[in-house]
Amino acid sequence: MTTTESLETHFERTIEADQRIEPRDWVPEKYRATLIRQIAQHAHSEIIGMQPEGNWITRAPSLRRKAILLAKVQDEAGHGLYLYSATETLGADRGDLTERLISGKQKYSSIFNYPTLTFADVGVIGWLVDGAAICNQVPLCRCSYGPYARAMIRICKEESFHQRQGYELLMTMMRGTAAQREMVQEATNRWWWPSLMMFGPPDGDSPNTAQSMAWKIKRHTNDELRQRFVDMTVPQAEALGVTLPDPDLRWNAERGSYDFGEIDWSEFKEVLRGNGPCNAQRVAHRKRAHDEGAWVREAAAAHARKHREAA
Amino acid sequence: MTTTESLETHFERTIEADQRIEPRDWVPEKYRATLIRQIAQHAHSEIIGMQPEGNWITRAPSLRRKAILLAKVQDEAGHGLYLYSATETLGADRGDLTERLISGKQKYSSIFNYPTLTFADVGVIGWLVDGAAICNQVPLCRCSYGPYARAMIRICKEESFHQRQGYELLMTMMRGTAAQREMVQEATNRWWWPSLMMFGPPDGDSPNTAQSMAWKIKRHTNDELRQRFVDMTVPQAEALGVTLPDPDLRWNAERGSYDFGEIDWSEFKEVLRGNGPCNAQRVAHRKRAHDEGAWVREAAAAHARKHREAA
Amino acid sequence: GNDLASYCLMLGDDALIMSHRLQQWCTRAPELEDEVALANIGLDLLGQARLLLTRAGKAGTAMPASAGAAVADRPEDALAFFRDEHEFRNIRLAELSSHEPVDFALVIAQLLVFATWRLALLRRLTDSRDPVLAAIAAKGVKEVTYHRDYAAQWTVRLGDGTDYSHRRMQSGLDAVWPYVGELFDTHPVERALADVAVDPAMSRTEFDDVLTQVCSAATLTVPDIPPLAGVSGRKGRDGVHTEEMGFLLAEMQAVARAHPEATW
Amino acid sequence: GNDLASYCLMLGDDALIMSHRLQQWCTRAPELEDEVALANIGLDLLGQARLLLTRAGKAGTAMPASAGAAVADRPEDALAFFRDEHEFRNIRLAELSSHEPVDFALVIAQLLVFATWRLALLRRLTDSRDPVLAAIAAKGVKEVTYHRDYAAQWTVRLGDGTDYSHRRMQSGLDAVWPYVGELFDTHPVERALADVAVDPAMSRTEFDDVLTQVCSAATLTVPDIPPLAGVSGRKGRDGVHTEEMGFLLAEMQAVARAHPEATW
Repeated sequence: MTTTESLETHFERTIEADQRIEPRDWVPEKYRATLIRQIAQHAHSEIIGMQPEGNWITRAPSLRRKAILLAKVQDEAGHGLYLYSATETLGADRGDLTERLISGKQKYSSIFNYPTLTFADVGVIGWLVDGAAICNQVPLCRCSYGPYARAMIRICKEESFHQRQGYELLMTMMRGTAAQREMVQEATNRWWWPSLMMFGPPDGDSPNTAQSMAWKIKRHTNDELRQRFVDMTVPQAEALGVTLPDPDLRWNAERGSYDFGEIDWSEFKEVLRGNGPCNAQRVAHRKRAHDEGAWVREAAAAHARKHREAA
Repeated sequence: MTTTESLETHFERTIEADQRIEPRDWVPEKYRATLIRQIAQHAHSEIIGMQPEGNWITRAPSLRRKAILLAKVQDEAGHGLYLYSATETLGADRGDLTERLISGKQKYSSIFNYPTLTFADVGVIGWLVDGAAICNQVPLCRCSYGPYARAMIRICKEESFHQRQGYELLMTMMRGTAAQREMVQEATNRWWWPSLMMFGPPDGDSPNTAQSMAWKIKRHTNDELRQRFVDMTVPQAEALGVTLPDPDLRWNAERGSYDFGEIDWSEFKEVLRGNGPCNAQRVAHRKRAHDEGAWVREAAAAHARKHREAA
Repeated sequence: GNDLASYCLMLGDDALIMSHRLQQWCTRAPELEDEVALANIGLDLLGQARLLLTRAGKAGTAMPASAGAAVADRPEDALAFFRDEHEFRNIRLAELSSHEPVDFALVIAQLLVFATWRLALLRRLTDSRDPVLAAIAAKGVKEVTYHRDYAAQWTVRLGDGTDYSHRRMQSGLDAVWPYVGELFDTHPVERALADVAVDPAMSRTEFDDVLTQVCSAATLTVPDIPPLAGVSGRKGRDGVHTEEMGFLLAEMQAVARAHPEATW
Repeated sequence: GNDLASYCLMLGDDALIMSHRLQQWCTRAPELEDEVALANIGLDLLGQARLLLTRAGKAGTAMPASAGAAVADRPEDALAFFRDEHEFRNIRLAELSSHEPVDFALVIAQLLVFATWRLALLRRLTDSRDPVLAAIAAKGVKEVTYHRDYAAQWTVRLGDGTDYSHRRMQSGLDAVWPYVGELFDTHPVERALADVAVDPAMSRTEFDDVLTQVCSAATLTVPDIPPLAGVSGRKGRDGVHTEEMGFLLAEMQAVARAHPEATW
């Protein structure tokens, strides 16, 4: 009991001093569970997020864009790998987490439950979805748990790169044909509101935020981050020449921020509950790939066993 | 012994009198075996022949052509059905024949081991391949075995229709763009020689012909039919405006027929031996469809059993 | 006017895309009899699509700009081969791919739902004030009755066949069910065309009755699975499709688009 | 001259089409590590394709007429997206589809054969009198060495893994083997470009040695299956492809062709 108390004190002091918790350090079970869940969910999001973009690799209309897109999707697989590794430092197991993903026990970012309908979606995902992800993730680079914070530093660097590439694709398309400009506008219309929902429910409806902030896993509330994203994105939309689909969007000089319209939280909740346009498809696709890879993983394990025994 | 002799005499007299053998009639085992093999091979050809043409249904460039092609491929499935039924009147079993097809124990027409590479192939197959098939099959309408002869009457009628549709497609394409005309010429170049090979080896190399002709299963030799096809086709090519890829092709006024160049029998033998461009693909495709249908056929059988038992 | 054209596109695109999915079964069916039947159904729907797209053209649908000169007098081809994905108006159920990986239970479930729904629509449409639509519907009723019966018979055989086929057939129905809700959404175009179009919402009870009967005979459970959402509420009828649609169109349109000036 | 352009197309198309087949594995690999590896190999080959198609353009390959104005200054895109099937010069091995139905053993066998062959070619090509080709080859050698090693490692793991994986891997090799013969046919263009191109026939022994070694370590049998015939002797290098190629190109080219005047 005394040991636990002193461990707990040590943990709390480390957090308070803004120092990093490392794998060897004692942590409260709820801190561990919260982190595993959050990092796993983040890892799952990277892996599921490969699908909507991967959908366009074989059809990318220039070889340069094809290479950029393929590299981006590959990076996402890499991010998934780092993040699953980070959960392993907390005692989780990758196979077990994958099972939780494909059985629907763990979530991933709801944004990936929307379909990608034209090649412009590739650019808009880079611009808006990666943009929102960065807003969410930059503060995580200072997360109290060391391995997660370090993974986030690397991931954020790559995400910014992706975001610029997405924006650059849109810039090119906006300088192109009328059909291309329409595609960009139409994709923006579809992705804008779901991007705002990426920050999660409004602060009043987000019961876990307080504890996560106390533990310095989270540094800002959902609404703070959402506002930051809007303020960052509106001028980008203007530079691009697209209209954001919100008639209530306007500069509020008093607040020094943009006011924006009401989010349709009922849609958010439906998608979260599994009833978005692609939830079933995304999980089924991942499950199929996992199931169809089972014999390959078994073969690799059998081979490794033989090899060890022979050595 | 005496019975067999009288049965045999009866069989021979029927053949001699150009009358039909019917399922109830006694026939020599070799006649039965020859017919089963020939009709099964013909049925297999209809079924495998669906693949090269079926390959273009989803890509047909007009809805009218799509409907014509789909109906044609459906007719081929229908022909396969009649012909398998005809073998059943001789005591064969459809499932067993299908096994022989997918295990490579029975052949089908070698022509279907060539790929269809452009939409013009659909027209050229109608014109040349169906044209050659008709030359082969019209005499079979007078075959000594009744059920086969009657099946051939129906099949030949439909094949003539297909042949005219193929030719009409080519006519339309030849009146079209330069690219379309090139496609037709190029497809003609690829299919001409394989079509000539459809009549089988030269008479000198065709050991079974004599017996089949004696039994009035076959009515003309391979070379006779081939010559008939060439004589019929050359004027059609001229009307179409395509060149047949044979520099030795010319009218022989003395014979009242077209002379034509040497056929590359080594290619024919290679394809027959299984080494054509599509042999493995065609059989594997048929095998996969059959294997993947197994559970469906089992379910239907199980349901029928339950139904019978309940009745 | 324009609403009539849009309505013809909806019904025509449903038939065109569903026909495409059946065409992809060609040479893949479990028995030759099914090869013939699936092709037959595909042909019927293709025929309906041709009539309806032609009618859409006559009713004033704008022809796609990329359709070459040769296509101008064949509106059915201009519309089938030169529209872009977002211009197609079919319900998303028709897009579902069942042939790769091969899943006979899925195509049967898809066809059962599609044909039961379409039959109910076409029956009502025989009373349309538009004589062309009424005639197309009358012809279609006979065809689609056969489609529904074919699918229902297989549903029963598979549902009440082996344990394995029972599981497969139930999975097929479950996979198709999220696409059912959309079929009965009343579209503004349908509302605007009173007496000409039919309101699909009116046929929901009939549909549920048939499905309940078939499932009961097949010892299957009518699924209780919520409908697939749209994107901001926009679904197939609004030109918002599934991710499979782009691949389907790439294949269907490739040859026609490579030769925009050609006639075939 | 024109032979050089044709030669660059051959090597470029091999890489482009093989890369496409690897791209189709994206989100389907058995492990994340393989997801990363297959994408990486696809990217390397895509990079090689871009350099080689660009070189083909500079060496005087005629640009396809249907390529819009915007594409004129990007020959790699004009050639990739606006050539028709018969203008592609890749060997048929690269066209083999392995992702639908999903077959990891098949893609590994395809990659093992492709990379072993290409590595032998590129090694010799580093001595080409054409400095651009020599430089592309030198870069490629490093990349393709990794591709070959990756495929060889999996061949061994699967061949010497479980009984089931052994059977699958042997089937994969058997399925690929008919496409091997074509790889070592000397093409007239290669003969005409002495000191610039390499004669693939020279690499057959090296190829056989590597395959024998890998198969031996994997407890597999080097297949003894005759090569796939061409059509009147014409094969991939002559623009005569397998039936899968048309579907591959329909997908790859759909968006680019829908917008011929666009830049991306």
